[in-house]
Amino acid sequence: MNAGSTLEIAVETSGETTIVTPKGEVDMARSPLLRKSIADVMKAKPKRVVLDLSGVPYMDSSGLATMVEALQNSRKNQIPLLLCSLTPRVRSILEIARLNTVFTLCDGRAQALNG
Amino acid sequence: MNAGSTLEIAVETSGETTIVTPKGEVDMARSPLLRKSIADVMKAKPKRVVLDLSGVPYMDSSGLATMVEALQNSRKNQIPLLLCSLTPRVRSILEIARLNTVFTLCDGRAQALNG
Amino acid sequence: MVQGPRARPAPSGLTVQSVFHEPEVHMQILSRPELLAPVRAMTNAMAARVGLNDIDACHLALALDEALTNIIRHGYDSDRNGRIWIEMGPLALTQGLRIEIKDRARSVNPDELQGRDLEDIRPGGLGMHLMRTLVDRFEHANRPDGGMQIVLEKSSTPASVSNAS
Amino acid sequence: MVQGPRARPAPSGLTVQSVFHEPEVHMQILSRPELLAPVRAMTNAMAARVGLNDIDACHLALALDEALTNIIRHGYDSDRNGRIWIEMGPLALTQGLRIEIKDRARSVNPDELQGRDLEDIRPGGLGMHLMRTLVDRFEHANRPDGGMQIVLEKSSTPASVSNAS
Ligand SMILES: Nc1ncnc2c1ncn2[C@@H]1O[C@H](COP(=O)(O)OP(=O)(O)O)[C@@H](O)[C@H]1O
Ligand SMILES: Nc1ncnc2c1ncn2[C@@H]1O[C@H](COP(=O)(O)OP(=O)(O)O)[C@@H](O)[C@H]1O
Repeated sequence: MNAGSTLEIAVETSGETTIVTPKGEVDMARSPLLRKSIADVMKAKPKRVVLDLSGVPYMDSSGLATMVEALQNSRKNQIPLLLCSLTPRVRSILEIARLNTVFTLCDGRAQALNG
Repeated sequence: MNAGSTLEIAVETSGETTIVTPKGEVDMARSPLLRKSIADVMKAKPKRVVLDLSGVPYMDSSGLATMVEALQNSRKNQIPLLLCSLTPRVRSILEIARLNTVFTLCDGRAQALNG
Repeated sequence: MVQGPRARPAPSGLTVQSVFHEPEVHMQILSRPELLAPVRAMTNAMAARVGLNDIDACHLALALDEALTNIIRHGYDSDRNGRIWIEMGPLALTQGLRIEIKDRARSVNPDELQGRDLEDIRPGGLGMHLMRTLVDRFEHANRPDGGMQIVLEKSSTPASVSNAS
Repeated sequence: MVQGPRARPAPSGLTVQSVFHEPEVHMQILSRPELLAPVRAMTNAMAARVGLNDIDACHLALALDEALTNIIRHGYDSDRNGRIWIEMGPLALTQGLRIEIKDRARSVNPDELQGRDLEDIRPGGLGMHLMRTLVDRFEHANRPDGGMQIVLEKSSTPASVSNAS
């Protein structure tokens, strides 16, 4: 565990898809790390980006803003962005922010990779 | 979840053994519940009692005291008491209190039931 | 010897203590993003203590987080040594938690606090909308002595309702 | 209208603020066992924030728990409206956390605070032993103005040591 931050982000590739898997709560102190990870991934122009949220038990508006920014980036660069494996808490937060219909949500990672 | 208390205790029987499985952190506010559960179980004079601690991520000295009391009760009534499936945190607390050699510890539930 | 930040008494509030709630915890934290996680952990456990379910607890903790984030960013302009006072305690008439937040940052015209239109999909401006939506009672006021005061209250929703989605 | 318990300024301590630590969080809680879990959750998150591993964080939270339990039971005789002040902040010279606890309960002769001999296997008397063993620095004193003051400090142990057992 690195001092002060308990968000860890794994990046892997599966075929032409890049999968970003943050692990930890995403708040104002941690969202810059997620923002940078996604921006770096987009820069490499993969065919598709999947954000696996199974390890994210909590997200605040700075986390939501990070994902909205990623979506705008993905549209501009025509790289589809999919979110998968949302925990019930994060799903409920997305719904309250009315962003659940803005993003492409998949139940599991397999569905996101085939979708 | 019942208001104010987040310790839940399951009691089951397997053959002539009674298994007590608390789930939650055991502190001063919650140990009386555990104490009562174990005392009730002992009163029924089972052949053996197993305390499955897999769902206990934390225990303070009132929890330790509850288990020491249970051990004394078990010796008096000649009902063997076994602890199984300790989490690393609770194991470390038992070691610091030097109670790890006082109790009979088993790795898993299967071992406790056969031991 | 350098003097570290000392605790100062909380500014007096606009509301008086009442029979309807009882503060059990008073905190003073510095305006640092790294302290959001510890406060959130405390809030979740306080919410569980009064009987809120996991999702309700998370929503209340999120509302508090948004309030603190705004105070840190907009109120104190990311100065790491601003003081924020937080008070928590059970409501007396329902299973619920009340949180009061005070700062000594620059106060702002409540009209500026609208947040953005939700149809306008862009980062930012979500915080105010979330705060208003996540709790049962949301109050936001400037104190006569300077600084702001925010009240958040959330009561337990029946399991059948909160588990519906 | 009934007046609820109000926050009072923390009693002044025996030590002055120093360059070696910086309090980031000041709390006042009521002497209630149900508040141990919220304080523990906060302590664990503060410990993670300064870089303590999971086991070290748990041990520091346990030491604080034992101190609070003793104050609630012995200091305030289980009165639910006693006040306890807790201050937390990072140590400046190592990755670690310092916690200071104060009460206004009856103070006690330090010789009474020995706890029991570990060879004597019986419930009770473990708290003092745990507190002393779990942290790197443990101080316990009566304040001249009445009440007690406890200091707990724990620094990060290298992964190789703390994962050994
Ligand atoms: N505590 C505060 N102090 C000063 N201004 C604030 C405060 N909270 C909110 N504001 C103002 O209200 C606006 C909307 O806030 P919010 O909905 O949280 O979105 P965001 O913070 O992302 O801009 C902010 O941009 C800011 O101008
Ligand atoms: N804060 C306190 N105020 C008064 N007496 C205390 C306090 N803390 C400890 N003591 C005394 O020290 C004794 C040993 O404490 P401890 O080791 O925690 O065991 P226990 O609380 O189980 O008796 C207590 O029984 C009590 O007499």
